[in-house]
Amino acid sequence: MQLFNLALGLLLLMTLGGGIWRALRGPSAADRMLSVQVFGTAAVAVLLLLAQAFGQAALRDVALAFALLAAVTAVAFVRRAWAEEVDCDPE
Amino acid sequence: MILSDYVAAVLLLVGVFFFLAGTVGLVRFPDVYTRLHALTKSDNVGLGFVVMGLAVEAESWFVVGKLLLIWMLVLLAGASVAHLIARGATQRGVRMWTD
Amino acid sequence: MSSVPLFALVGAGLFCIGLYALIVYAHLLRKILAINVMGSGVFLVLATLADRTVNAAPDPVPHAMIITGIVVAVATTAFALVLMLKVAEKTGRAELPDERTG
Amino acid sequence: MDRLTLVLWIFDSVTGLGLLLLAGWALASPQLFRGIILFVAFSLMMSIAWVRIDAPDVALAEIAIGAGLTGALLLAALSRLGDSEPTQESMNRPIERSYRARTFRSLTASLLAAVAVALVFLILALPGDSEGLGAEVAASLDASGVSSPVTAVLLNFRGYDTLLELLVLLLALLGVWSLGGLPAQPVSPAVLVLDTLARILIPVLLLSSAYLLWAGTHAPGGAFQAGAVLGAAGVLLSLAGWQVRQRYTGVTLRLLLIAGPSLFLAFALYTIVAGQSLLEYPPQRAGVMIVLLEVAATLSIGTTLAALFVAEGPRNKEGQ
Amino acid sequence: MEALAATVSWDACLIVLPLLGAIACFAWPNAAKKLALGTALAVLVSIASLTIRVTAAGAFRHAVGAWGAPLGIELLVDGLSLVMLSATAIVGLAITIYSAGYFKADVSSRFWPLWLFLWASLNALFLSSDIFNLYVALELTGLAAVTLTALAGSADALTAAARYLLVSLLGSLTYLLGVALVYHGFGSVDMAVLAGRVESTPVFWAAFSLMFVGLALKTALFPFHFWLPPAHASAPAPVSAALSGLVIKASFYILMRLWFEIVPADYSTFTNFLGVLGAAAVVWGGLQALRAKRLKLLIAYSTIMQVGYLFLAFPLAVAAAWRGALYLILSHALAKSAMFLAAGNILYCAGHDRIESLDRIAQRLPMSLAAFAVAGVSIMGLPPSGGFIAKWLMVEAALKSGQWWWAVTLVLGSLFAAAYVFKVVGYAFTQAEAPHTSIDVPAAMEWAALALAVAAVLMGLIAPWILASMEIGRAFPGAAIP
Repeated sequence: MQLFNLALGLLLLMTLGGGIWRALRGPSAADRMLSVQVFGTAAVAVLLLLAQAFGQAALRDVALAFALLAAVTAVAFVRRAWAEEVDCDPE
Repeated sequence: MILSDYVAAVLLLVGVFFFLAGTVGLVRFPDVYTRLHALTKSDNVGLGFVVMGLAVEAESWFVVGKLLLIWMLVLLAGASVAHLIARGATQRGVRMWTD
Repeated sequence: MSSVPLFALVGAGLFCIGLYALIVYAHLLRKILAINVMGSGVFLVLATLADRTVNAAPDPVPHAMIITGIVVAVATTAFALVLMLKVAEKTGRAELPDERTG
Repeated sequence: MDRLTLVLWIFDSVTGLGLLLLAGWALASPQLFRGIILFVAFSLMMSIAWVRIDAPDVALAEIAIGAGLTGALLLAALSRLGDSEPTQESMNRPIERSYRARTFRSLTASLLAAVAVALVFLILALPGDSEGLGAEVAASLDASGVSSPVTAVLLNFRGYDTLLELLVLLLALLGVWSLGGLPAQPVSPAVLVLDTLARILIPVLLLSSAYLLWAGTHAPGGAFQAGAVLGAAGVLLSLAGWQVRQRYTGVTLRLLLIAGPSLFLAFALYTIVAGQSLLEYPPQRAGVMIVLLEVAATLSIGTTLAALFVAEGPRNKEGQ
Repeated sequence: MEALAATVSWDACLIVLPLLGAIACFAWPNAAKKLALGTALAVLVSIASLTIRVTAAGAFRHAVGAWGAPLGIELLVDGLSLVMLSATAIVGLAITIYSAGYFKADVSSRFWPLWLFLWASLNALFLSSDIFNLYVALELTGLAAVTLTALAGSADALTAAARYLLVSLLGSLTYLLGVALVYHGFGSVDMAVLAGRVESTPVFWAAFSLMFVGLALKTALFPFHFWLPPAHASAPAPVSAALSGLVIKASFYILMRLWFEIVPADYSTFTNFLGVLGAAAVVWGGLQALRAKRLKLLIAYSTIMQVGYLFLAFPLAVAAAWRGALYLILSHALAKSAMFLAAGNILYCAGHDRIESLDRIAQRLPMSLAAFAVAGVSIMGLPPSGGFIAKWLMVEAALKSGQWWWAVTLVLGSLFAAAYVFKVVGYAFTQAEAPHTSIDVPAAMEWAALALAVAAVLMGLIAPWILASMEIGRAFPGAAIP
């Protein structure tokens, strides 16, 4: 089961690549922000899987903090940075 | 492996599948609204299944409670942020993809 | 932990990447990001090596040092950002003039 | 077991590679906004790395401070930067392409590559079985008053560092205020969804902060993580457009800001006058005193971080 | 009361009291000036008591939290730290008195807490024997210095402060990377423990190089000096005095400590390289000072030159050279602060500091000009000043050890110094083409500058006593001169 959890964690880690691709590609600021959201959720899942695999309860606290703070960053984006961003890349 | 292990494994696999689907959507879908859709649905459902899978194996109710709390938080934040982003995008005149 | 201190090597890499960006880019916000990346690199070196002990438990002293370092980093970053905004307000550019001479 | 090692090795390699790539992309990004987003992703990845090197305390601090607050700070600063028009141009300006600039860049790059290679060799040459101070910490842990080794180091064994660190935080805020602070943000119209989100999230943040503080005595957590989560609550409040009442921004604010450092300093002064070593805890009361110091420190850290985010300068008459 | 005075750890007071003062100034901005003056006096009492104790009972270590190294942090009080602490106290007191008149009300309430933070962090730095604790102290010092620089508020000052902040952060991170390697190579961050463990391995030398580069950056050793002139020239005058007189010495002090305590053996290639950099700093700083159009910029370049002298002690490598370097730190701290304070008076009175338009400043501010000239005596190294003793020791060390070229550098530096000091004094007597109005300078500001300058000269007269205090608890490395 440990191996299984870790393998799934690895798989999720790889899917983060998709998020990064979207963050790089854009084109709009909203797209980039979305990708960070995906990143956050997937990372929460990875942390939970690691917590189970290694029996480290503390990692669930890390995941909790992750979930909370990701929301704060996203709100900061919506309320502050977005207003000023030029919404398209010169691609 | 006992039965609960199998149940957990299946739930986890389903969860990861949703994550994968969400990521594919994020990469392939044509505009911000469709991507938003792919992402929020699949991610939250994906995390939900992962949480369920882990809850089956959890050592105590406290852990189950914490797992559920984390999921609820992600749901709440994900839904609100998705709404705010979609709203913001509409207000900024990001056009919807039409074929 | 693995016998190769992989993350320490990554830390060294981050330090150098950050330093390169700090030197090459003119915009202050980029420089502030670069300093943060460098800091992460140093912390990684510190923590990875703390995990190379003979017994299983990692050394807690470097972890405490890193937490100290992270707090120092956020404090200086916050101040640096406001300073950058003030520079931009006064000079119209968030950049430092004639970087390479002086 | 073999396969487990392999999976872990791949996991670590992917994380490490991801870190390097994200850092590079974040710094080289032609657009600042994209750079910041990638930097936030980088910080998230960092916390996975912390978990992998057995540093859950650091992972918590990185999440709360590195990814969360630094990300919010950067985004807020970027939005204010956009206000001044000429900056907008220089912001997205590509880097210089002249011959001289290119030579300079490639020289720097090769020099740093050499430094990187040297560092790699050195790290590989370090002894693999360094003891560190783990044994000493374990031996004195019982006398420290707490059972979490990291908290014992932070608040007791190296509590003096922590005192100075609290002061760095306060000093940064003083610095921001002495620059005159930033103009107040225009009050954005209230959004129902955001308001609801804040109403639910803020109590959860406060509870989590208290939980992390409590957990810190025996498990990963402690004043800094708790303070950062508390600060995040303040940041969210400010983002949701809630105004703090005028009468709380004067003396009350200052008292909250100095609570942690002053309690620490009062303790230091007591030990000086009593002829003891600086910051020496009486062994039987160390636990209680550490908790008290941590509570005060959490309040101050949270308030300071939130004030650093708002960065508007004190609103009372004498501070300007 | 006497019993209390005997048990109180005055070294800890030097850290805790100014910190409490800083927080009190922050909490009660209206009373900040009085609180700061009170704190300065309290610090003075502490340093005097500490000096008495150390002179009587010798150097000692103070285990913070009673844990002791390697688990806890230790403070170290010996002759070296005592000299640095005293210099800080003397210059600090003068700056405090000066600033009470210099700053207008609105800036004043911001200045005091920052200044006391800087003072406390310098004291903490000079007392620490723990290389990680030194990192935290360095960050505190750097941040306080930058906030004070930015206090001037002009575009120049803000830009200079931003550059200074980045350099300062880069310096401390590089230093921290070195600390990380040292910790893992040798399992401790306490200097005394490290002294017993460190071997001359590649890991140690790499770590030391990193720490060295970080600290040299903060000390503004040539060619890392680029950030210093704009910062020191555009900061408010009392801040410039603190930056040039004290702050850059802080990182050099750490370097010196590391060199004395833990570096296993010295290597002449490395030390000669440092000597070359030092010599380059002397020449470059001297030339730029001569070319400078503004008085504060001239003084800032003179600082770069003086930093160059300090690095000449590495290749000379005999105890006398180190005595000279430390003496130079002391006398330069006093003289350079005096110069900046005098320049501040001129700026305050005339509203500008363009050297060629110093319209008969000798008549208007005779005391300040005298302060500048008297401080110049020490900077040039003329007898009987402290600067003279310092240079004498170093030149003697150079000649006796057969490295006459370093002696030439030192003499060349004195010639440069003489040239730029006389240039300023010359313009001060002449009438400028465009006369300007002048504002009266508060007497305390003039006296503070003059007192420091006179102290820098008188230091030469009590040389034996100071030289004896320097080596309490630790003899400087290197052979005695035959």
